[in-house]
Parts: sequence; structure tokens; C-alpha cells
Amino acid sequence: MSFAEAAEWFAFVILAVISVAGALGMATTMSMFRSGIFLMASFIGVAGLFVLLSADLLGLLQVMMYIGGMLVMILFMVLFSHDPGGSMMADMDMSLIERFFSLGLSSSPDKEGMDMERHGHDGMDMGGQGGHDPMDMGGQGGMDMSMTTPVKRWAAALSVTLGGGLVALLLLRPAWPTTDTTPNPESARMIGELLMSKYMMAFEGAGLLILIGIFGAVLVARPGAYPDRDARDAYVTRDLPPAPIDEDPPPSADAHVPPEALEEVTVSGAHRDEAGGPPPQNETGQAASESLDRDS
Amino acid sequence: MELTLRALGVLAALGLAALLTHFFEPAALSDAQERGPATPAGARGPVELAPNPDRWMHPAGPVTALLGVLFALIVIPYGPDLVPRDLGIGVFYFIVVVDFVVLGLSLGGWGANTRNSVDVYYRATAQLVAYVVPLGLAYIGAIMMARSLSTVSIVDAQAGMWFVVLQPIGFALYLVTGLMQAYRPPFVEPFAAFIEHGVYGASFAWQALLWRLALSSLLFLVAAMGAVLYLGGWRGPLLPGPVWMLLKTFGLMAIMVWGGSRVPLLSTGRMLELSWKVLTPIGLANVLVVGALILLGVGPS
Amino acid sequence: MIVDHYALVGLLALIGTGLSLLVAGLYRPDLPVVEVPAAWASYRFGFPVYALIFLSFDMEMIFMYPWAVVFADLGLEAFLDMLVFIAILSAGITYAWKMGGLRWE
Amino acid sequence: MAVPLTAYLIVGALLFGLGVYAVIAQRSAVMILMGIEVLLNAIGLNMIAFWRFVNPGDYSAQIFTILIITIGAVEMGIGLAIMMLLYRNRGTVQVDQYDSLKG
Repeated sequence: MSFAEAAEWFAFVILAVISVAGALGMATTMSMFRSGIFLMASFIGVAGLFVLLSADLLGLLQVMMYIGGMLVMILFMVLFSHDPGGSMMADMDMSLIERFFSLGLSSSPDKEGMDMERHGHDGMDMGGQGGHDPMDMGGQGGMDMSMTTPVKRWAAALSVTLGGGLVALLLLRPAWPTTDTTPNPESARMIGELLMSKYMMAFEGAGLLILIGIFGAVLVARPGAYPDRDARDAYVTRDLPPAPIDEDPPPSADAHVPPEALEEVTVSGAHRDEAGGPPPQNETGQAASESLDRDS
Repeated sequence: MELTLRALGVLAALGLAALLTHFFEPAALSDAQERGPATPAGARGPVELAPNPDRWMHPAGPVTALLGVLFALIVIPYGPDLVPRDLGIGVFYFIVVVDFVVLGLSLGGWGANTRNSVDVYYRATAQLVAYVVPLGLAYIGAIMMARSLSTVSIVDAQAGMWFVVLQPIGFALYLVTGLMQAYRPPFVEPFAAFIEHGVYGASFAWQALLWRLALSSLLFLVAAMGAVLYLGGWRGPLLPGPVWMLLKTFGLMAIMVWGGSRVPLLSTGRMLELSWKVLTPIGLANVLVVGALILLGVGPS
Repeated sequence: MIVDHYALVGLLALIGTGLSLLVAGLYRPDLPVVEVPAAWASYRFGFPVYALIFLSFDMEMIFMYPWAVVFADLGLEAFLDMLVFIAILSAGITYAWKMGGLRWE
Repeated sequence: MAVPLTAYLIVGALLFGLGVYAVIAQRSAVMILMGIEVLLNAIGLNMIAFWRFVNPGDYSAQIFTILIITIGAVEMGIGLAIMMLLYRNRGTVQVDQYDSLKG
């Protein structure tokens, strides 16, 4: 085996491990943020495999798409979840894989929350036979913290069967009619020419699909999707998560904010849930364009 | 071996770029109200530590950012044959790997688990949402005229005329969005003083060092890519190629940093409005204008 | 071969990680430290609509790079194609703007 | 090409299995969306592997994979917007809490 072949195998093994371990970590870690990052790692690993397969434009395109996409998705995941950092869940009793992918998340020595959590966990394990009773979870309402459905074991069995079956099928039929020709190195030019000739309708169709996507997303999520101002305020207040997890803001954090910077804090960055209520809105337009003029 | 030599060359470029930018940038920033990533170490407060930081992601942040700038340095050309690696899709590769800096800021920010550093994740992501589209549109104009994504081909296409003359709108767009991409004033929200200079406030000494290295090189990268795209890269009379490249890079850096620090700071909301309501429409219009120019026969043939 | 060009990227990934570990191991001066409370909670953020249309526009940019490379060779035909594409996207951004999506919430 | 086609296909199969697990086992709608992204990605990997080993001259496979990524992105945008609305109305995105149509 030559050095180049060994290097290719080395790169392949590293990238394959990143992509599979990333997907596994996404499904099993306790931290919402981590699961988004693990998924991104999985996508970057697959992008590396694309590059290894000589599809470099496609691989980089996937990296660009999913770094932006996953960072945005994590914003929403953090908004929707009760314990996005996973530091509370990380103290629970977990299976081996879950523990491995949640390593380094929490170290709090006190295990007071354990009993309550274990209760939820038992319910989860026993509900394994299909039809999951909504009363079981409904009674606890928002207190039910578990991230997985009661059919978790069945899902694991199914996915192991499916993955194992597919791998077995692949190993049973290892011979595919392959060729040794190498692709044209100017992949961007080849793709561009195909997009402009044979796949022009697909290109415009993708544009139309993106447009419909924008229409749908804006229509559903826009701030004005409420009947009137009062209804909107009601929703926005309800939009706040049930209870902030850290009650006490650090005294030092507020002390050193100069008064003129306070307004800046409320219109920028993330809104703390302690701030409460709808934050002020910017008046649109002219200030932004003025600064552009000065800048250019 | 040849590959090792090239890798050492990239490392040397990283060191040189970070060092030069480190001493050059404060001079241009002299009386700015916010210094952003160029804040000197003495001006920062004590290190903020959370009881349970994420012990894997917090250190991974600066490493990821550093890898991003290392990767991006691969395609910057200093002469016709003086480029670490002339990738066929160089410019696109550059845009993609610079995103790793944002990823690093998010990892380090959220992983540190302090109030100020978690804020960095939100601000950096908002900045990403703001700059990616207009910056890409600013690149597209140059790519259309050069007919190639390779950085060397783009510089070669400017043998007759620099693209800044042919596409002044694209150049202006690049200056503004480049500042956004490099987190320099007036777009310093992720490094603002009132959140303890962002990730700096929650970093140990070695992490702060790596952040500083990555962010100084980031400004260099943005200016160097501007010189490649619009100012003809290494091309110029009398002096050798690398000297012209450095002159243009630091000239562009001086213009960007000095101009940016004379403008009032923009909050994240204002920045998003500027990006989506002003810069993106201008960028789309610029693409159409450049297309019409090419159809009229202007530009390299 | 395309793959050979990216060997440098792989090598630099290894070198960069190694150097970072070296710095992390060797450069550890004592700094003043303050303890602050943990901050992981679910946060609202002010730009949901921007974030959603960003997902779509990011995808649009990806179509533009291959197009820009072949534009000058194909001429008018490519220009008309892109005119339609840009018109579609401008419709998207105008819609978001008119529906009041482009503002801090 | 030291690494054979089967090796890439095995990685694709493993990713597919993990995606199925995430879609079924996770309670949060965002996680289910992420599982679907893994499934799409496994398909893309198989597509490109076959392109490289069977017919590297025809770039149609890459166009098809770009379209898969497009569909994934649009689906992500719409899915997140719908979840945003659900969250505003009900305060949760756990799919098994949406049982009002169950009677």
C-alpha cells in the first residue's frame, strides 16, 4: 500500500467516524446545543467524504449551508427547550452512549433532582409497548423533561435492524460495476453549464421553491400574524419560557453597565427572559441608510 | 517534502499576518470609542468563570476559529506562483471556511456558560445572518468578470484594469460587509465593552491568545481578499509581487478600519436592517449591472 | 486530481490542532478570576424572521456561484435566466418587508 | 481510489439507521427535523458515491444532490416557522403533547 493510499484510508476513517459519531451524538446527547453541534459535525464529516469523492464544490456547499443553517436552528432549539444546556439532565442516570456524548456537561455533586427525574424515567421505560398513554405525561405537564418518546427501545431496535440489514446486504453484494475514469477538475464550470442548459427548469423551479419557502415562513412566523396589538402582546408574553432557570443575575454584570449603554442592551443581542414583556422595536429605515452613505 | 513546506508557509503567513495586523490596527483605530477584537489585554476585566462550563466545547471554540483562518490562508496569493495552494474553487472555499470563525465564537460563547459569553453566540449568529448574503453578492460581481473561482485567475483577469474601477458599487459593498465579517467597528456587537468584550471575558489566557491570533488574522484575510477581488492582488509596477500584495492589503485595511471607526456604532437590530433592506437590494442590483456591463463587452476578454 | 489539492487542508487541520494543544498546555499564567452564575436557559431572540429568510437566501447564494462562473461564456441566455431568478428572490424579500417581517422583534 | 465504493455505502447505511432512530425516538419536533436532515444527507452520500464510481463524467448526480440540499433547507425554514407558531400557541414543541385531534 503506497503512502497516498494509506493517507486516503486515514482520511476516510476519520471522516466516517466523525459523520457517524456526530449523528449518534445528535440523537443521544442531553444538551440541545450539543446535539445541534453534533449534527453539524456529522454534516461536515459527510462534506469531507464528498471532497474525498472529488465533489469538492458540493462538499463546501454543504459546509456553508449547514454551518449557517444549524447555528440558526440551534437558536430555535434553545428557545423551544426547557434545559438547553443539558446541565440538569446530565446528572440523571443515562445509558452508556448518552453518558459518553454528554461528557463534560455537568459536575454538580448534589443529586437532589434525581428522585423526581427517575420517576419520569421509569414511566418512560415501562411505556415501551407501543400505544403511549397521554395521561401519563399529561398529568405532569411541562415537568416532563425527558427528550425521548416511550418507544425509544423499539426505535433503537428498528434502527439497528435497518442499519445492520443494509450493511449486511452491502457486504453480500460487494461487486458494483465501477469505472476508473477521473472527473473533470473544473466542477464549478461543469455544474454551471448543466444548470444553464439541461437543468434550467430545475434551477428556476428551485428558485420558485425557495420563494414559496420564504412566503410560507414569513406568513407563519411574522410578528404581524396577530389580530391586533393587544393579542400580539398577549402572545409575546406567553412566548416567554415558563421559568427562567437562573433567577439571580450576577450583581457585577449590571453594575458596570454605563447608563447610556442600557438602551443598547435591550435592542441588541439576545433578550433575557427576565427582561419580560415585548422589547422595544426599532424605527425603520433612515438611520441605517445614512450610516451606509458615510461608510462608502 | 513539498507539502510540508507549503504547510510551513501557511503557518509563517499566519504568524506574519497576525503580528503585522496586531501592531497596525490600533494605529488606525486610535480614537475609536469601541475597539472590538483589538481590545488590548490590559483593558479587560477579570476572567468570568461559570460553575459548570461545557468542558469540551469551551476550549474547542478558539481552536475552531484558528483552524478556520488557517484554512482560509491557503488560497491567498502573494505572487503568480507564490500561493500555498491554488484551489480551483478558491473564492468559494474562502467564504466557506471563514464561517468556521463564527462557529468557533458560538462554541466558545455558549460553552463558557456565563451570561455575557452566551450573549456572544446570539450576536455572532445575528452577524452571520446579516453578512453572508451581501458579502456573497459582492464576490459574485468579481467572479462574473473573471469567469473563474480561483484566486489566481481572478488576479490575472485584472491585468488590464482593476475591478474597483469597473465595479465601484461592489467594492463599496465589500468594504461594509467586510467590516461585518471581521467584527470591526461599527459592527462590534459580539465584542462590545458592556458584555466584557465577549469571548475574551470568559477565556483563560491561552484561549484569549488563540482568539487574538484568529481575529487579527481575520481582519488581514478580509483585507487581503478585498485586494485580490478588487485591487489587482500582487499586480503593480516596479516592486515585486508580495510587496504590492501587502501594500494593498494594509492600505485597504487602513481605509476600512479608519472609516469604520468614524461611524456611530450600530446595534444588532440596526445592522440586520442595514443588511437586508439596503445592502442586499444593492447587491442584487450590482449583479444585474455587472451582467449588463459584461454583455456590453466591458471587462477582460 | 482534486483530492490531492485538499491534502494541504488536512495536514493544516492536524498541525493547527496540535499547535493549539501545545499553547493550551504551555501558556497558563495566573489571571484574576470571578465566579458568575450559570447562564444556560431558553432565550428569546429578536430576529426570527431574518433567521428564517436567511436559510433560504443562503441556499440561493449557492446557486449563484456556478452561474457566475459560466455567465460570460453563455451571454444573454444566462443573463435572462438570472434575471428571472433575481426577480423571484426580490419578490421574496419584498414580501417579507411588506409583511413587516424585517424588523427587530 | 484506495477506498472502495462499499465503504462509502456502509457509512450511508449507518447514517440512515441513525436518522430513523432520531425521527422515531425524539420527542421534540426540532430533533425530528434534524433526523430528517440526517436521512437526506445519507441519500446524498450514496448518490455522490455512485456518481464517483459508476459515472463520473455526468454531473447530473451533483445537481440532484444540490436539489436535495435545497429541499432540506426549505423544509428546515418552513418547519421552524410552523414550530414557532405552535410554540406561541401552546408553549411546547414536544410532538406527543399535540393530541387535541385524538378525541
